[in-house]
Amino acid sequence: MTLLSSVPGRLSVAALLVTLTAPVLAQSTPQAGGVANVAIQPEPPGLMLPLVQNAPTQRVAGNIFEGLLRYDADLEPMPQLAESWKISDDGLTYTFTLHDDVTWHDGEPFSAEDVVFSVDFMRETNPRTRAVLAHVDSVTAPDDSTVVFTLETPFPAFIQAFEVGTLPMVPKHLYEGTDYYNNPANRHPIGTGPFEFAKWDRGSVIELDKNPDYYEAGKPYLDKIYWHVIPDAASRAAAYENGTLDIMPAGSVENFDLPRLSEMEGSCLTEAGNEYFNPFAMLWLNNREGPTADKRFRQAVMYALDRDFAKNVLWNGLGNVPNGPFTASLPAHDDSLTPYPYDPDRAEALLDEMGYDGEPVRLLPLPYGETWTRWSEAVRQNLEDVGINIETESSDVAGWNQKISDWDYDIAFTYLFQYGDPSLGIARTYDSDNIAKGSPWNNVEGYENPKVDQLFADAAVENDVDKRQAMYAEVQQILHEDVPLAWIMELAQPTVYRCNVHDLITTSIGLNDGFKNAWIEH
Amino acid sequence: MSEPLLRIERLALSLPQGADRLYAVDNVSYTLNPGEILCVVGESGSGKSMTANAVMGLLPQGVDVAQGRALFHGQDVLTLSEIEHRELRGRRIGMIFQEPMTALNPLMRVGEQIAEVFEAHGLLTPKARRERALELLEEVRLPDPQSALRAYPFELSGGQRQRVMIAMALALEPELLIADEPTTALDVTTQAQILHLVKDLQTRRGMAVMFITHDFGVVAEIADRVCVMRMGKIVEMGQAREVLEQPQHDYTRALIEAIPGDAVPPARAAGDIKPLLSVTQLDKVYRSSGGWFQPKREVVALDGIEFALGRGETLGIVGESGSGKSTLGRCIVGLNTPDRGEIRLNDVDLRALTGNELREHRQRIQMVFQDPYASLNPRIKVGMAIAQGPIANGVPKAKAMAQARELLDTVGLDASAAERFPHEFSGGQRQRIGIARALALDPQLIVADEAVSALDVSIQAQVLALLDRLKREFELSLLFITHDLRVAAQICDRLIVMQKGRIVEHGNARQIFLSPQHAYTRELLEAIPGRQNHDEAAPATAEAV
Amino acid sequence: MNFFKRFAQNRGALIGLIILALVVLLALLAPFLYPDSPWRMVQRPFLAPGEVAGFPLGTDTMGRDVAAGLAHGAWVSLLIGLISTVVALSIGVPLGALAGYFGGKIDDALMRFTEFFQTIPNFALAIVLVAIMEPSTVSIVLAIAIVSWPPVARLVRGEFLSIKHREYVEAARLVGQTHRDIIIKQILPNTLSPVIVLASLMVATAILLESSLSFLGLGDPDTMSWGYMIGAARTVMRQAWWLSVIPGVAILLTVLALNLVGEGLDDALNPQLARAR
Amino acid sequence: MPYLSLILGRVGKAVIVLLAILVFNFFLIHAAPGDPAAVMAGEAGATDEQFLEDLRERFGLDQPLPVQLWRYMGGVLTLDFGYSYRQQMPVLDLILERLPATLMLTGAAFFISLSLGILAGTLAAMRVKRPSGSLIMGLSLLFYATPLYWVAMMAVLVFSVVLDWLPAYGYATVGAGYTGLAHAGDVALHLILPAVTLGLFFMAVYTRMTRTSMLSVSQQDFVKTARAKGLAPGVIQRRHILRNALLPIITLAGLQAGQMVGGAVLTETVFAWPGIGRLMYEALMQRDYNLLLGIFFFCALLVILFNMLTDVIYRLADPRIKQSAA
Repeated sequence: MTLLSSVPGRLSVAALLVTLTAPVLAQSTPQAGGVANVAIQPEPPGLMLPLVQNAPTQRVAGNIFEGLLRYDADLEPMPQLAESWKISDDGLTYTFTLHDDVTWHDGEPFSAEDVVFSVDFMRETNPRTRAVLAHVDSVTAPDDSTVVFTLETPFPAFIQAFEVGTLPMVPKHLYEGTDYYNNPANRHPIGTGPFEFAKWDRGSVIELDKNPDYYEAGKPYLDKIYWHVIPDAASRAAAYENGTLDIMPAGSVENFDLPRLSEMEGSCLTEAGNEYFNPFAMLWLNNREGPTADKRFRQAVMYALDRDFAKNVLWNGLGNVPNGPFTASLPAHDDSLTPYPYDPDRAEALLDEMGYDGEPVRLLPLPYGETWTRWSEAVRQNLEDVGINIETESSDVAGWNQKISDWDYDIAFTYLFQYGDPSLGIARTYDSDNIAKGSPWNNVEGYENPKVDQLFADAAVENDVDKRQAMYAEVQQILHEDVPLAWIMELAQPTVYRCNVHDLITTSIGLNDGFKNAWIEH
Repeated sequence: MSEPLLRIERLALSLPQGADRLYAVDNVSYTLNPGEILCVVGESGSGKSMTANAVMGLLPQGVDVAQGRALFHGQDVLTLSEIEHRELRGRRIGMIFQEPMTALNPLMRVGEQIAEVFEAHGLLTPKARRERALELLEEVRLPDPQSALRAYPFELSGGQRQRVMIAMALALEPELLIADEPTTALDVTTQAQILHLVKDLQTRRGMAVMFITHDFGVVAEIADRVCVMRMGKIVEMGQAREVLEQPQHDYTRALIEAIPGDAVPPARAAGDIKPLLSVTQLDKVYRSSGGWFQPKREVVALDGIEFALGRGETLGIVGESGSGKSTLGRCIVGLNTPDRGEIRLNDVDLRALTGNELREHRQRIQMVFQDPYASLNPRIKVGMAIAQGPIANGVPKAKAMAQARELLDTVGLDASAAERFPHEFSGGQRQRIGIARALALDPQLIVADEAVSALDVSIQAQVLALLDRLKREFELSLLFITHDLRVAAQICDRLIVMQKGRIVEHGNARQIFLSPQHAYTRELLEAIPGRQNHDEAAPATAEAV
Repeated sequence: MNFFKRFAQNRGALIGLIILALVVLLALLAPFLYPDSPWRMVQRPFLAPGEVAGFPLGTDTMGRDVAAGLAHGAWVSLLIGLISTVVALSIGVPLGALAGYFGGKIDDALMRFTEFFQTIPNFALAIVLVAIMEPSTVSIVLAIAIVSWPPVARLVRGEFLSIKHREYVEAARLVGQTHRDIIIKQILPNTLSPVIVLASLMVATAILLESSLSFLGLGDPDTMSWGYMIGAARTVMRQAWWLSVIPGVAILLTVLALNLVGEGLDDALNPQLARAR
Repeated sequence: MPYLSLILGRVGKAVIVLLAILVFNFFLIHAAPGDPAAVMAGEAGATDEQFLEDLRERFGLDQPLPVQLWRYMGGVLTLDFGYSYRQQMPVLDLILERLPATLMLTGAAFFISLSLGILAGTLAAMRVKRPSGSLIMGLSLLFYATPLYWVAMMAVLVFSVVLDWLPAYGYATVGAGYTGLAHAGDVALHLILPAVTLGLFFMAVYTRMTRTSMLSVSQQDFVKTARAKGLAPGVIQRRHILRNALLPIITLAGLQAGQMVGGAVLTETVFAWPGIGRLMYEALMQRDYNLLLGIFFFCALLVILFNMLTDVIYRLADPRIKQSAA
């Protein structure tokens, strides 16, 4: 098999990226006015971000709702609704001072009581926030502009938990004492953000208006944002080409179309705004039964995968082939690990050694669009090339969720967010306490290693950076050897947009933090 | 007589390739004078309609003029352009067709269809057209012409529709009326009325009529001159009376003889009448039920039918369409179920039987059907078609097939016919096969439902003769259902006349012909075309229609 | 022989038959022409047709040989078309036959049942069925069959209704043939010609339906079909037009051929309709 | 009042069919793997036991199936189609919001396909052995055989991207703020591509059917009668042949009009038309049971309504029907 892993067409994109990956710095003074036309795919089911957590909702509603903090590209906290914050030396008390003169879109003042209510609200409705808040002993509002979180144990990652998706602010005056899910405000969400909900023609367009009373003077710059719902990728691309759309967030452009669209005149591409979530594509390998229960088989899978091919052909050279269980953007990442090379012979040798007899192995692709389908075809081909007998099972999102949650798979695609800290994004995947049916996001592969459990638990509450780093390095080495699952790619989240849109992405969650700073050069 | 209105000169019309002969019409010449009725007579496939179609410019696709001329007022109409021809059609030559059921547009009101004739030639105002249409309907003596004007064709009876057709054809007072078998599909009494109407109109308007028919009875009724065609050629032509009385050509003679013209059945020996079948108090009502809220409609098909049939006897059941005669036949063979009454065969009540017993008795009654084309499964070989009855009743296949070959021989076909498919046979031959099939189960009674109606007259006679012979040979009883009194006269010992589900007269066939008791029977007899010419004994009252 | 002569007289039908024969040939020869899996990534992606020798139709987004995909896809598309039609016939023909033959309550019940399936929009039902059974060749075939049998049932019922009163059927009843024999031996063979014509069109429709499902991502992930090829190529239509055009033309030609053959069959089986009486 | 009783009868039957469809669909949908709770949990990016239980309780999924069915049917009988928790809206509102777009699209496509199809079929029938007739039939065969989505993709490419004559997607120009006539014009412009694309296939169907039907009607006796009257060919074609030939097309068109509503998924997807087909597909993918059932219900209802309408039209077109009971 002769496979050329780099393609001329793609190389130029890679070259282009070098100049574009850094967040575009404001070269001139922002201009007010203008309208942003943005693609949104798929259509969000609702915009009440505190209740609906899927990706398109986060993307649109990040303009309406706000969290206490934002995070820069290095995941350092920045002020948002909290003007300043203080962490006690023992790491147990977090004190936030809120911004003055913040009002909800309906004119009611925003206060510390709202923050306390929001914490309770999110604890009740959102499992991820619930997990993060597990370490919190109490939340109090000593005065209108001060909120104090008291923790039971030190939890250094806690400061990463105040972005808009994890802890959005919920208007207490509208939700207190109501049935959250049937609250009429869900259909006209009220937040504190730079843009207000205006109108939603379901199936067509979501319209957001500038919040004229926004507390940061002069912002936002844009008058309006239109989120266009166009289900077909080719149609979306056509809409960008003919100038109807200005901004194509990650996921709205098929990877194969990226070079073409980004090379259009006046078109820019950035990978920024990916640092916080940093989606990490993996193959769940069922550690419980079948050939995948054998470590040698799992290692063989790692050797069999041509990850560079996938990166170059399927992802246009964007993203990163990981060397182990931690993504490279995490401070705790161990650079010394050697990645598994593409080595079909080693893979075959390992399979021979374990005595793999051609037992069929099911492969469950991720039903998230063309690229993922193609990827599963490539993976199938890679695995078949080393003699693994693959049967692809197809399913839609619901079926995929069900199968993963019920552990009814042999090899399955997934990707997981990192949330800026190993204790939030990574530990959940390997910790044996986290083995439970019913969730596609926990230790689904069924990996059990007390040593790993212990290291993750200790590192999470370790305030000392160096000690923590050492623990994480050890974990990475153990996992690298055990291969509980196959790490296939750190995904890029490329945004394609017109170059006259400036300051589009200024934080580590990218467009999800809204268009507060964005402005259009006329 | 001056210049002929229409002169056909050495006309030949070619058939498309693959037809059974080269020319539909071959070297045909005749003339039609003004005010004259010319009957063109022939059996199916004789090409009798083709000349008329050529004159009208309505030849079917694939049929073309090969030679000759057709001079209408001295002008060759075969060379006219489509537009010129259109001017001729309807205006100077009118035409009526055989099937009144299909010859009118089902979606247009009668009045509109008549008015269309004027419209086609750009005559009159819409209002005047309507008025003319009404007058025409009155002229063709349609009952209630006012409402007929607004009626759709399906709301009229066959005879009424044919009157509408005539009204349409006469709308522009053409000099020539071409009538293509206009009475063939009609009941006999209706036929008489229509013939009368045509004759009457022809006399009053002094137009020429080309009347195409297969029936010499009709010729006798209406023709001034007659032209007999066979296989595309004219075999004989002359004054009607001369041809009828002294046919020169054998074929003409055969045609005239084949018509049971002598419409009085011969006296038959009253054989040994042991009853085979007896029917008592048979009732049958057809109900259309259309669901929960649908109004029900009822049609009485049989109303207190009672009669008996002896062994070896031939009983004719005569009636017009809707008389219930077919329903009666179907009830007796078991294809329909009567609502009430008894049907006893050999003194066993068939209606009380079930299962195998019923099957056994049912086999004793077999049926010969009307349509020789529909009564044989096109995908089953003839031998099998005959043998499948015995096979279904447990006879080994080889034996049944051997018997089938014998039966084919019996009905006058070659035994090798068993290996062929029905489409390889002519209508008459198929009817013979149908008879063989009925005989295969060794029945005691054969119900023949219009068994010869679809056949040409010459074939009719042969099949009737065959039935008669077989009846004797196999000691069969025959229940002969027909609308055609002439046919009934030929074969039946006794007759039942039915009207609207009731038996109106019942008796010896000869008796009924000679002295009908019921008014309806008389009406039927009088309506037989050409009867008065041959049977001086019957009162000539056809004019009274 | 008459039948073939009549069929051959229709030039379109003959062309259709030739195209169809070529497609079948391609499908049959696929394992020999391209013994490797059509999924195999064998060259650079996005090779235009003829750009590199040995890849007359180029390569797709992942460097797989389009020609190999086309050949193997012919097999799958034809098979799905054929089998789903056979399944649909095996549902529709008996139901229609029973309804038409027995009439009355049985007819009523069976026709309600048929109407019921016609009341749910076809394509929607097919999508739901495939989604529920999860995409696989079996589920796709079943779904297509389930949505396409009602017209068969209606056609067969109509034919039975008209034929059951033919005199030869009544004659068969009179000589004591059983209902089963009458249905199978007397009536069914005479309903075949319209059913065959319909079936040839159904194969065509099934191929289109399969490709539509594939387009929505509801294809069998393990089989290379034409519909899959178009679906997979739709996002790269602008970069590599041939990836959607080649299988598109293949579907078009096959469906066209099936239609032409269907028309030819119609003419040949119903000569009285084809020609003026 | 035979009409009234007829209508009552049809309505009665329709209600039974609708209820049967509801039950059938209910079990069909619940047979699918996964449930809305799983989907929402999956999308939330995290989940735990409590979250799933909350969701299932809200969706009523914690009840046994028959109880769920009973509750649902009870709701439907009072015209309550339930609540889409996922979309946070009552199902009825969601459907009514999207239905007009679909009706407009399918209505336009239906009109285009029917009128052009009949026109083309008539022309083809009149020029049966001539090249122009063959050309029409060839084209219609081509439209018939081309996959719909392929046509759609090509249409977008040619008319929107390359030529830039027509909008590529959507229902109206976003943010244009048109009102009144300008809005109607804008919508009409957006409608052209999807309607024509969707209509092409059906146009081909009607073309072929019209031609066949006209050719067979032209063999009938009354056509010969009309010619014998001396009527001009055009009048014969129009008044006698076409009118009779349209009868079977009415039946077919009625059947297809209903089917179109739920069958426009592909067109709606490619052209981002905010219709009910897309909503259905999304509801299916998200296991939004109430919504999906509601859409199916409305689709079936439309099919039934169209069938009734067809009956009425057929009755008007064919006087014979009034007499013989349907």
